Amino acid sequence: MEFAFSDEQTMIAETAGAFFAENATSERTRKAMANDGIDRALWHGFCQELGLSGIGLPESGGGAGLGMVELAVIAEAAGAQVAALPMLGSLAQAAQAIAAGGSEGQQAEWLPRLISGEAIAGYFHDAALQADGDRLTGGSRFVTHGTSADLFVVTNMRQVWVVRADAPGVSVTPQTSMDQTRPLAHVRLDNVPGERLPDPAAALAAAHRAGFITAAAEALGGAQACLDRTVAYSKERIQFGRPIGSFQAYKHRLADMMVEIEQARSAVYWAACAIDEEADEAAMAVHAAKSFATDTYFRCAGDMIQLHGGIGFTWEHDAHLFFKRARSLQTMLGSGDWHRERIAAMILGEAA
Amino acid sequence: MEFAFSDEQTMIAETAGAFFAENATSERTRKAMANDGIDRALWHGFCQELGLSGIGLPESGGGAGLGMVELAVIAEAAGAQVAALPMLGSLAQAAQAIAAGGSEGQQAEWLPRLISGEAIAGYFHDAALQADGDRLTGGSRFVTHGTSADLFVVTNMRQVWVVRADAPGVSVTPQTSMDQTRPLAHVRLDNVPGERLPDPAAALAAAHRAGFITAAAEALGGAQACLDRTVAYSKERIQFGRPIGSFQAYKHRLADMMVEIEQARSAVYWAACAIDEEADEAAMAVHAAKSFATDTYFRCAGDMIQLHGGIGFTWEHDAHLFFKRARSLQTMLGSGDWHRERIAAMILGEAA
Amino acid sequence: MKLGFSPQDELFRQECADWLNGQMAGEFRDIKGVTKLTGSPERRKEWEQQLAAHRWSCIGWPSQWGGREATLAQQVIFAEEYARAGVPGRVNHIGVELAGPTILTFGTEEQKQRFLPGIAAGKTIFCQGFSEPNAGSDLASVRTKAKLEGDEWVVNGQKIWTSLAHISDWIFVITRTEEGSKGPKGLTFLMMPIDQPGIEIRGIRQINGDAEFNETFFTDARCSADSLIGAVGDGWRIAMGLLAFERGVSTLGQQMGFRNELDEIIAAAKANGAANDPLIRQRLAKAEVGLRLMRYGALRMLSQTDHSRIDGAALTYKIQWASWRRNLGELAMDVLGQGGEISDHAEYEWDTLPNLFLFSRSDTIYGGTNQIQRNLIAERGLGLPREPRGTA
Amino acid sequence: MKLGFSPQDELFRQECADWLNGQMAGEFRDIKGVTKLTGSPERRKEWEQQLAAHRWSCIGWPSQWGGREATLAQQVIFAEEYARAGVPGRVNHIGVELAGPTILTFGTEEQKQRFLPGIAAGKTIFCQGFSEPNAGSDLASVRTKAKLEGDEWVVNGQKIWTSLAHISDWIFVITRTEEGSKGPKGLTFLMMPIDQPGIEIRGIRQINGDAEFNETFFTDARCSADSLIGAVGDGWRIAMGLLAFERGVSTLGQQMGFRNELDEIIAAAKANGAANDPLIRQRLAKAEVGLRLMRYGALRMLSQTDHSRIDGAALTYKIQWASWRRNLGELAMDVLGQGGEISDHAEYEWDTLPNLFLFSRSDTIYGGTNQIQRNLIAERGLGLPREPRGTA
Repeated sequence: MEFAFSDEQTMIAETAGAFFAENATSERTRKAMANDGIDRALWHGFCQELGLSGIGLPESGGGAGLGMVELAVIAEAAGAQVAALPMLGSLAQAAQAIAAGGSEGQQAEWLPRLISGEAIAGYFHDAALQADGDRLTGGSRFVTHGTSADLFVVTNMRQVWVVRADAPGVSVTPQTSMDQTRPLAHVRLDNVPGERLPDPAAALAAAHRAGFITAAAEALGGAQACLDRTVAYSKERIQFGRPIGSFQAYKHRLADMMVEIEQARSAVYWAACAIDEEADEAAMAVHAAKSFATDTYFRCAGDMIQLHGGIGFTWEHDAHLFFKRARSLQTMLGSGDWHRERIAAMILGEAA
Repeated sequence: MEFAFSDEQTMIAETAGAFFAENATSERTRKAMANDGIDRALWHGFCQELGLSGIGLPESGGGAGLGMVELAVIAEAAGAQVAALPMLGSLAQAAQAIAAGGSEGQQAEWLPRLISGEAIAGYFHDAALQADGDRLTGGSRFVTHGTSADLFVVTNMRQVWVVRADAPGVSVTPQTSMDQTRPLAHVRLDNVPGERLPDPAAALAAAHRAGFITAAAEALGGAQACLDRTVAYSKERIQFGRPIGSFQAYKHRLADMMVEIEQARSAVYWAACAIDEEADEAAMAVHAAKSFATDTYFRCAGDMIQLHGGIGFTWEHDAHLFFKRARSLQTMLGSGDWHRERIAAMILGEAA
Repeated sequence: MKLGFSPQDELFRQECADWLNGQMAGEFRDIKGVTKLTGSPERRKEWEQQLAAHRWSCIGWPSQWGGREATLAQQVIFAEEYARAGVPGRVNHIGVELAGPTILTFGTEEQKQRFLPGIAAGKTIFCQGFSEPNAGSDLASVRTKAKLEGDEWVVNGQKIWTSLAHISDWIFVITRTEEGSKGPKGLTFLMMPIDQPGIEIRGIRQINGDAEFNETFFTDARCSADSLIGAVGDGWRIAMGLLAFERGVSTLGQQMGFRNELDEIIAAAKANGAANDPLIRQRLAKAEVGLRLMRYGALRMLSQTDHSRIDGAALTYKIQWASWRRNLGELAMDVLGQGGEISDHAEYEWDTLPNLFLFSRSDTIYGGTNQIQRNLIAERGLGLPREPRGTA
Repeated sequence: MKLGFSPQDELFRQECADWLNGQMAGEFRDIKGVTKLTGSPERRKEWEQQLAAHRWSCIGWPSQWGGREATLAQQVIFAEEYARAGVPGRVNHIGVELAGPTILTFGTEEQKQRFLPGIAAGKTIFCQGFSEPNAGSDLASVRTKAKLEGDEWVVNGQKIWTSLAHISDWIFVITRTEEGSKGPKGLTFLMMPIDQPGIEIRGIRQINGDAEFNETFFTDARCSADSLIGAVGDGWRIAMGLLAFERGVSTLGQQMGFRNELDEIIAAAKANGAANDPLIRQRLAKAEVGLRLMRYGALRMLSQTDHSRIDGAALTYKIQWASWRRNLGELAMDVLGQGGEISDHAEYEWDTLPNLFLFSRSDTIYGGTNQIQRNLIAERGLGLPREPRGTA
């Protein structure tokens, strides 16, 4: 029992932190926002130069092994810079699903390309998806980075398929999205051939847990960045002849942010660690992490705007990037209320 | 349209305020707490010397006429001192029910005695009450000032009866109650003769609306007292070489209390006025007033303890009297969630 | 205490509603339901003039200046019917509600004649130059300078958050006229024409993609010597007087806009089933109650005999509505679900509810942040010690 | 990063559980489940001695002084099993968790020999004399005076909130030993025997009707000259060191008490149907999550290599648990409904959940109010400017 980073984990955190701080600059992110929400050079650097994209994926598929803790470390660093990357959909959801539930052939075909960043995958579920054999009709309005995807991992929550984006009957419409760093696309499938994964239960479990962990860890990184940037601003900004950080009400609000963030940190690494150790409480922990960390992020991003005053709600300032990312993380993959309802059912001993 | 006190209303407020401030002292209230939760001298003064007990009750029954606004004014003043009086059960609930739904004979028999304070009534509902003709079997654990009652007004939410406390089959057990200024009794009826009120719908409506208004107004007065006393303390108490009221976080918390209290004030008088004017929105307003004002009171009483520091949670200090009264007001007559659910049904246009 | 309206008032309500609905069904139907302050500016200037042509532009003003000397009840009614009819907000809000009353109260006869007819007629659109980049919440640290040169004031400096400056004709500005003065002393309140070479306006794009606010730069900008309200050095007093007008009847009109927003949320919740969620129901009820309490709070303020008196309760109004509306924005998004994060527009533009969510983050900041409001409430409303100014 | 326990640890867990459950089913079954700190004081002193007799009294201490030099994991396990078995809280908590470690860290060899065996044996019960009536949250403004007279310290003044002083044997006190000194300078940390004519203890009745806290009056109270820890004038440093021990393993035991409280609420909600209310379900889930995060937060703190380092995260712990528990009290009452406001006892005494509701109002106050905690977090954790002291 040792709830602290190992040396290797610390090293990964430092590497990823430095990489994103240096490269995922506001200027580059804004450029990506004006296009498809992906900073290609960043994605290339992340996947190929640093090779961080394979973390949490099996070495047999070209991954780096390791687990959810290391994945969380990376997502936290990316989130701190609101990096414009398809990490969530392509790696945490699609690649995890294929790695856990795909055949050897499917893994060999897709994992190396997803890990190298050469291919990008979208992931979506459509509970009303019609499957005529493996020909699929349905779709989703909420496919992150969907316009950039080469393939989609699609599920009706019972089966899971891989669908090629260039297959006939696939149409992808970009949508004006509140969070432009991870735009949503409307993907429609009209009698499109899908390739079924042999172990859908494993695929879904892997995509869910890695999705929750990635969202939660990104939120943690984002929330901490909101606090750090606001603290820095509060020491510089003078109002009424004093640094605003000397006003007690301001200080206390920053303190409250920190109290929440430290809990979010415990939540994220508890959940990641519990998954890696296959502990029973992992089932509860992922719901706790997703809901707590994203709520914390939203609160901290809102506070960041408030505590910056007028400049905080301008387009020019980065606060709105955090704020919109926080909102989208809260909503996607189940609302906080939904996750807490799952937890309530567990502690009340009700059948899941 | 003029949403301010008339001269007469101002006069009543001043009279009642002065009366309670002078007489409903902490010392006297604590004495009453050690007995049945009624300061008899205060009750006598209130009913007989000031004659405030008839307000909101018809002149034909010995009341003073006037309406819910004036009743609220008085309840607010009593609440500000956590006065130990059976006003809620005996006047706002029982007497209102008899006045609105009783026969002329019942009114003549009971109202003058209730208004003079000579008799005290308890009020309770028991949805499972068994009525064999007018012989009643059932009870309630939550009868305010029940041990002091000479009669009970009892309802199963369809019919309403008057039951004499000395009738055979009535048993009343005092209970150790969190709020000792308005202790609860367990009243049991075992085949007890009741006297039915001829217009139960009118009786219930009157008891409910006056009960909600009284609870809300009491809460308003209590909340304001919590703020006033804490502001006074904050100007005297020195910590770290400064009056604690000079600390911005402390100031802001007091400001937040005031923001809530001013809304509670609007709620109470909106509801009271809407009832008096028989406005359609009265139906919503009473739920808003009861839930908002009692939530405000609880929050302010909690803040009062917190902002007094250590002394705030001692028995010796009055803060706990406010706190316990606030809690009991929140719970009785329907929780805040229950009242808000009624409001939701109204605004969503669902059948009541 | 009396909440109901008299039969005459109800007749007046009918008159307002008829006229406004007629306009919104007729000549001005193209602007019905526009909620963004920046939408259709030219048509909305025409609408200001249409209001004026029918003497609905400033009904609370004296008749001499184009008003109707409307009673409080009538002003309440007009504000309510205005919003109920789906009429967009007044682009000359600042002229009618702030500049006009300030000139009426503090201006000279000559100034009244010079400014009031244009404001009343909807031809002089005003904006407000109070905040500065380094004095967001701190009006007393204004640095924009004005100097009397001959028969003109010459102004240099910068204002920020000048809402609608880009479509306005005049701006009132707080300037520092006494060299070396500090804090609230040495300030002067000037009215300046915007269309001049010395004034440059740059839009500030906001979180919602829109640009209602501006930066306004003054470089040897000029106005005539008699454009000051009150005396030289009187600026702080005039500004404080003006801010008190913000808590006037216009708050009720603002609330009717909120009513429309909440109604849209309720409709969305019924349509998509969110109304069945007990958690959403609680929040809808809280929002409804909060809105009602704002209305009755405003009526309590306005029912005070002396309307100019800033009493404690009135101090609580800004933080109340701002916090309420910020929460409303969050509720709106939770009702809409993930679909609320998608816009049907090709550009980064948002319909009413998502826009409410984004824009409302500024409500708790502009016009005095929630933090400043709490200071005011504690210090002026509760008599607690003032925050010390620093010397940095 | 590793959360699981090793097989050896699990064996140790079994050993702890077996012994504790055996005690609670056997000789000490009469105190099983007592949650109030003031309940059955004599029996609980005997329980302290029973723990000591089986070397469970201070397992984290060096073996030389009666401990087991238990690893972090073992201490975590013992704390968890202790609470799980329904064993009441330690009446010598202050001795074992605060006084002992302080003496171990800052005391002389002679002092260790004088005090540690008694504490370890459960025979020397300690209480803490820090707060004063006029210095509730402001330790630096202590006024209680101590003067060396011959070979004795003579102490005059008053302490307050001395939890369990009425059943304690010793008290450690922060005193002002330098005449005219101010703030953290000139303070000295003394250990004093309570049973002497110069010390008078008066219980303070609390909101829940109970009296855990006391006022302690010192009138020429005495202790030997060698009863100071550290040097004269070193009191502030020692006190700060002591407070850091508060964030030790004992927090995990405290949390297991919280676990029992939450479990009782969950059981009540299932029994009375409150568990079907979606609003209650959300709050139960939040409480559960909050408790888990406290546990993992504590494990993060304890897993730092240098346990004495007060890092930022550790600063957040007090406000976190105190606020959580206050909310838990409100949840408990909302689950119980109006019935929670009635006690089965004839006197003003409350069962676990209503008592939790009442007593938890003090959690956010004693040991540093939430306001003080936020100052500490902002100033020490985030490096923001310190609140200025006044001169009043």
